[in-house]
Amino acid sequence: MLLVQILIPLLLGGLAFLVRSNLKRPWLLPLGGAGHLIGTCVVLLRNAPVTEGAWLGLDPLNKVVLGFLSLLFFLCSVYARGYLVLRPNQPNRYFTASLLAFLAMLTLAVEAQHLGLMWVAIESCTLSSAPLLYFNQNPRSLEATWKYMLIGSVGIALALLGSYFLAYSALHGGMSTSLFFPDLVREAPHLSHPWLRSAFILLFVGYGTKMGLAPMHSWKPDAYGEAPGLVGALLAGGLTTAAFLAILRFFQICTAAHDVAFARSMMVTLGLFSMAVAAVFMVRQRDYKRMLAYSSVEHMGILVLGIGIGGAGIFGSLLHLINNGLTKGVLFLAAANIHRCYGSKRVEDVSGAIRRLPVTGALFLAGFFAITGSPPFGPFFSEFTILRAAVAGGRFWVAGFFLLMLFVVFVGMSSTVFAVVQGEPSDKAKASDYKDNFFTVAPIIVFLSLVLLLGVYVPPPLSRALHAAAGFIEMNP
Amino acid sequence: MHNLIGPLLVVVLLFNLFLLGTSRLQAVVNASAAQGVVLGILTLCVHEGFSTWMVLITIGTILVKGVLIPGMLLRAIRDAAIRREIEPFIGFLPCLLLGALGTGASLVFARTLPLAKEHVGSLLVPAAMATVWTGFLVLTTRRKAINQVVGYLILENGIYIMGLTLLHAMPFMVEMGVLLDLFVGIFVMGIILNHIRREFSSLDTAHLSALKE
Amino acid sequence: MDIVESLDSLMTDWLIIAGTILAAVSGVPGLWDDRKGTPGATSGERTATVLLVVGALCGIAGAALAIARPSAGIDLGWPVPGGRFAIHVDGISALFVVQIFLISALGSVYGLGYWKQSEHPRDGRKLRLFYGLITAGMTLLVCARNTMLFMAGWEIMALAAFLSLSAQDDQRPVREVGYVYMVATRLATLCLIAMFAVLSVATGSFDFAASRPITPGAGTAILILAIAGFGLKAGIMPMHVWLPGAHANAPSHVSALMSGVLIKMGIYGLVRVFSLFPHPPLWWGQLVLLFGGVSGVLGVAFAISQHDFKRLLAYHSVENIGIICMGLGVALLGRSLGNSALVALGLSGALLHVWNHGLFKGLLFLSAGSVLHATHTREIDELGGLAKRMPWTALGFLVGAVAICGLPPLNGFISELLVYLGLFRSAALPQGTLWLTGALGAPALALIGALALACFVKVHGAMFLGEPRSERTAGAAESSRFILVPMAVLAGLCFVVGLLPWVVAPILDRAVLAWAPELAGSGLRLMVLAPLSWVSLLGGLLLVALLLGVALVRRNLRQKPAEKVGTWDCGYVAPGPTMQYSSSSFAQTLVGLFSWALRPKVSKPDTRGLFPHPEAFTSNVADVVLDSILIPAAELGSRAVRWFRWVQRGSMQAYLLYILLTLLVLFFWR
Amino acid sequence: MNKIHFTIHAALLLAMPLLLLGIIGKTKAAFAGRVGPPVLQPYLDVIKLLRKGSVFSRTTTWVFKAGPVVGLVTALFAAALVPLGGHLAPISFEGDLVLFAYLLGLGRFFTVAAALDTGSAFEGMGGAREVTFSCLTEPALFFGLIVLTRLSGSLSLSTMIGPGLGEAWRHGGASLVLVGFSLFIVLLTESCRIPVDDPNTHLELTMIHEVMVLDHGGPALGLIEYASALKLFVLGSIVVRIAIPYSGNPWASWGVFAGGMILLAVLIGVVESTMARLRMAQVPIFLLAACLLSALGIVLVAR
Repeated sequence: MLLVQILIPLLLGGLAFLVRSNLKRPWLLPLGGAGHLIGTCVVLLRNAPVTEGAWLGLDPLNKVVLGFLSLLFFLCSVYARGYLVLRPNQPNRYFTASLLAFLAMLTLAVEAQHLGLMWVAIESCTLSSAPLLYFNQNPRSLEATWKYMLIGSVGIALALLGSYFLAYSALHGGMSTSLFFPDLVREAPHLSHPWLRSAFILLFVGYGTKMGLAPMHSWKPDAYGEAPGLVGALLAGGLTTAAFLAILRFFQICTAAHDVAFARSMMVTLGLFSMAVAAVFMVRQRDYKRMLAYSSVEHMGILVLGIGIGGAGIFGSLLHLINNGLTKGVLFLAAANIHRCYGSKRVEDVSGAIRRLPVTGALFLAGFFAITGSPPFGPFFSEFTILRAAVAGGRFWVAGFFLLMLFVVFVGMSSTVFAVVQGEPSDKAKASDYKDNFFTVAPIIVFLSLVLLLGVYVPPPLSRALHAAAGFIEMNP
Repeated sequence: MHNLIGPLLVVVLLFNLFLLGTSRLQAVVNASAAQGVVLGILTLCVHEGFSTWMVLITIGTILVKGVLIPGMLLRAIRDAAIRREIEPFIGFLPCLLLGALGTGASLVFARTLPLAKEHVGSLLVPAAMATVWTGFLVLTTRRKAINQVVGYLILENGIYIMGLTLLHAMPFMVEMGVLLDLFVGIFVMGIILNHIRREFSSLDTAHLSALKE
Repeated sequence: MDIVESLDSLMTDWLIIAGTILAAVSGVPGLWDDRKGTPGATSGERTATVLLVVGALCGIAGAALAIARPSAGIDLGWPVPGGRFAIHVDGISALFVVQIFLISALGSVYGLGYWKQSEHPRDGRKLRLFYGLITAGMTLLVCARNTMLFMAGWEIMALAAFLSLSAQDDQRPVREVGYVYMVATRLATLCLIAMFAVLSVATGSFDFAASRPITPGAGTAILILAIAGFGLKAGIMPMHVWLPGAHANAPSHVSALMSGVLIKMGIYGLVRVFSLFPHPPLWWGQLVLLFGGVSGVLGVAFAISQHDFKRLLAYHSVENIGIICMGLGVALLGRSLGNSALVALGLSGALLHVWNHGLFKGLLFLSAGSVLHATHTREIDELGGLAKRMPWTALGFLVGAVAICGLPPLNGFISELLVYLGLFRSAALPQGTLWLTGALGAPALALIGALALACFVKVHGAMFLGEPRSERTAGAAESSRFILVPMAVLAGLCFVVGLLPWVVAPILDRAVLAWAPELAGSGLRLMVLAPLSWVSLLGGLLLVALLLGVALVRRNLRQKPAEKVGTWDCGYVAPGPTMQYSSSSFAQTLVGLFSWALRPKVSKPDTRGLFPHPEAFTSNVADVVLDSILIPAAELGSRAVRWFRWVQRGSMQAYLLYILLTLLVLFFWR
Repeated sequence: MNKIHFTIHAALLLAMPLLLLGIIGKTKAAFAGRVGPPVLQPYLDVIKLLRKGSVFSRTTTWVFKAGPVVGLVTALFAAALVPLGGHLAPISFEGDLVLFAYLLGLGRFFTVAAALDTGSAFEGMGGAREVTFSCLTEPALFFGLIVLTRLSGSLSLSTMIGPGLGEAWRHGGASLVLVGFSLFIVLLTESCRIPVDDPNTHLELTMIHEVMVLDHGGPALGLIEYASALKLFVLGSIVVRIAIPYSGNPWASWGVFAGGMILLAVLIGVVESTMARLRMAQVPIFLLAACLLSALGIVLVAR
């Protein structure tokens, strides 16, 4: 069943090469997304445990991630249909096929229960996302793609080296040399600690590069800035999530090996550092898509910070994973609409979005409030949980710095967002023929409703699943 | 066969230094190709006994690392009509020194890690580290996009060497290294490089710095 | 009987919830209104007002029930981390609920005349929607017993207020003050988040209840964060920076709601958080008193120097928040000392002043809005003589002015009297040098009162009395009844509270008990502590005497009709409107006395020689904290921060180097 | 018994304030070597004014007419709160001191508003000075009241400067001297006397109170004259009581009080005759000195 879920998008991706019409082809995307979502529902409901030696399997952790990713992709795919139709002259064959392949590989990365398989899947995600970034086929997007690929490849190479180290650590421990995660976790107490630590550094830096933690984040503003907004949403919500999942798996192994203090302090440090770097770049940011990229860096920092703090922070971090992904969906897609209408992503050229595009503009503003942690939107609760975990752990400086960074980010981000949203639209924008339509707006509304829902009502099954996942990571079932 | 591992690794390290010290692009690509061939032979040496699977891997490694990718790079060099890395960010001599220093540091670093008994005294781990270091040096100091690709190849050769330590225990890991080469080779080098050349009619990364704050 | 009682107390909560929901959705039906709008009020406008008024009636009824008998409270699960849907309306909450709904409903009616859909086709619908949401958010937060629910209400209020005050976001100044407001409110929110995190760790629960004693360290942290967070919202000097601009640029009924009610949410927060500490250290009260005194004196000093009458009113909010904080400080001192009289007087004074300030400041902002609506200028020195053109507005403003100066027989006097009594009593305390706090507080309050009087005489005189100073003022006409009726209600209430203070005394008693339950046995009542019946009696007599005096004068004038002439003006032949004493000149000496704090930018005319050129004297007072400290500091900070941007230089080699360095650092650290 | 005292209180309020003005005038005349107007001249003036007709500016509104009424009524109410010569005031309760100060404030509000109502620059200027200087006298008054509260332990004027004042002199004499001085300055300011204001000057630019009421005439001016005399009387009664804390025989104390008031009037006359008016810019410093005096009183009490 899990395999089918991976194969369906792949098949549809192949089909994309056969469909001739540039306008009809995008329908494959919602189709694939819906199929995937249905498949996800089925596998989540079946709730099959991980079988011994299976390459794919669902444990408490990746169940949460899978459900979230499937939903994210479905909504983005609906948007993608609307977006691609707006650009009939841009060939979308490769784009459609790559998007579906990206989904397949992402699913594989999430479901993989084997260290090597997961690595291969994440690598494939990177590769399949290259054509997505290059959709606009101009020098800037080419540069962005090049940087994304090379930096991403170096990261993934480091992750491979880290995987070797981890394998060696098992080898040195004289254990069975299985690289299945359940086996690794079980055998973890016997792993060689020096190798394990080195492995974790390499894996953290490697997958951290994919995640976009500072200072390995440098590809992010370029890639998110130049790619279509929907790709930004998928990368910020999807690929980074897969990379984070990988880090969580190794964190779990460290926990199981009782050698987690170092990993924790590393995560806290890099988490706060990411927030600080993002804050620096968000002050007076004149490009609103790059701003979103830095916001993504910031939130990746919050995610690893939550894990590093531990305790309730892990739960907060997992909740934030979902909150952030969904909110990024709102922001990137709304930014894409604004970009489409104004033809520029510089603040100088864009103003009065809420007058020119009342729905998109309002959604963008709401998304901004959500991502900066305003109650009653979801991200507030996850950030508060992390903060409280820091306070409860007696890490007052961490908590203080965390809040300070949230404030600086807010100050920076709000001036950019307000400049975009408020004021009088330019004449050029008034003349633009872009109008909000169902496909370009409905997914954003759904995203925002979900973010709001997570702020006013975390469904108990989700809450249970998150607690289970947190318990799974912390090794206390 | 086992006796050959040490000398072969020394050859790899020498290639590293050569790569750091030379400016001619063709020579750089050739050296990386040669390093790839050496790695192929190394695979065969590390493996005890003889199996078809091993031979296939060896041949695959040699083909990808020694022929396919360098061939593509050479073609790109010819098409773009560039010959030399003119002004690296750090001069060739300091680069060489840094490379040597890094090799030394790798030896020290490898000491801090406990080795499995079959690898005690082997150069595999330090050589891997030193090669990764070299790869990074090339990546961060060279201006030409081709050179960066070569740097990445070297980085990844280092990882391949690390993978050799696991050849017995987990054969699958090594294949993964080859896979990486294949995919990245085809995508990054082939397509993007080609696009870059067409778009900017140059392979100088100076053209690729429009996106910044 | 039991069933009836429990039904009754259930009703309380549900009535308030119903009111909240009605307020929240009041603007929704109007969203489908025609954008262009018809000349009359659209159905959406009417619906919004009706919904809000009905909601307000429900809410006020609920609060009244809650005052009679504490509500049972609602406690439902709320599946978010740390959340419970816990609502409970005690004496303190009820007080605030009444105020929220009262001002909000009156403002909504006022909006029918002030912000007509036909005059504001672009932002009318938006404004009504968010206006309702502010109301709902505030009610939610004052009733919430769970800190997460509180934060939800808090932020709904803060964001909706931002969106309504930036209704006219096509104007640059509006955008600027909106930004300052948003940054300030976010800082407040973050402080509160931190405070609640500390609180929940210290008490082990997410509720407003000290289920276990809070350690002194945590207590200090909570105090500092609470003063910072709630103080930013309340506008305690020097955290008032957002307030003048926001109040000045918002639509006037929103200003009334913000100044009259919204900033009091900060006070509510302080009161609620302080209630968790049965034995606060002595310095807490002294600190709060100090903040109060500084806000009061400097707030009114800044107010005097303003040229924009809405900005002036805004600074008076800072002043009144100061007075409220002084009361709160006295209450805290009392609680530290176990002196229940101080607790009762201080807290009652503070809470009653919260109410009163809502009434008279609401009235003042509504009157100011009426003037703005008629003249389209906020410059005091362009106005004058409006009492003849807008008699009812002038009367409303006068009532508000007398009330805000704390003069009898209006409501401001009652609450200031309570605070005075608290201060005098603390000045009579036997302990060490503690009594000095009160001994310095009372003259400070007297200074505040005198300054406020100077300011309001000035602004009332300059706006309404004398001759018009500009064309547009000369052509002004009285506003519609939608604008006047809410003002009349507020003015009436100012009289009610001022003349019948014994009506509100039991309400305050209950609030005090809710704050300090340990007073339950002491049997102290406000009627005993303060001479409210005397004040009531004398106020009534004073009013009667005044009316009598006026009647006598009128009779006298009927007998000997007065002669109508021009103002004598010491023999000037042709005194013109521009020769009148302007508000700037009126304030000049006082601004000079406070120039050490106000830092006025004065350009003095150079009138030397036999034939000097025409020159003008100007004196401008910017907000010292915002314009001279914060904005330059932010500018500096952002320049410093941007210096770091070179790291993102576009060069891939650099990016890869960062990765390498990270690896090296981590390996070394290992 | 109290009824009789209250009647005396009321009678004094009616009779004495204008008399004080007459005494001041006589004293000043004596210093100038003139005979001067009769002591009862202020009564005649007020009666004359009350009989006259009114002249109003076309600029003015009802505020202008209400001003004198409010001024007088508030002064009367304030006068009812103040104990004269240690006797219980007709109205007294805990906290009446605040009402006392704020009633005078209400009167000030309307007097100044009425001045502004004329639209004349001179009257605006007078109003500005009036409220500006009151910002400094008010804290001085409250500092003084705090000292009295501290000494008496009460919040009611009738107790604060009531029979117990003699006792208070014994342990807080120094403070009371300072407060007395401070209140005397407040008195001079509030009742527009030299060195702060000059009621008899002919230059409008240098006046405070008199310039505010330039446009008032006839009955209104009569009310104003009486009200300001009343204010002088009320504040004076506090100063006199602090200076002469006699409380023996109730009847004798009335006499002591009346004598004290006359002495005060003479003293004011002497001050007016021997001092020059301060420049406007120096007045705040003078008033600040009053504040500091009474604040010093607090410090002494604290010791």
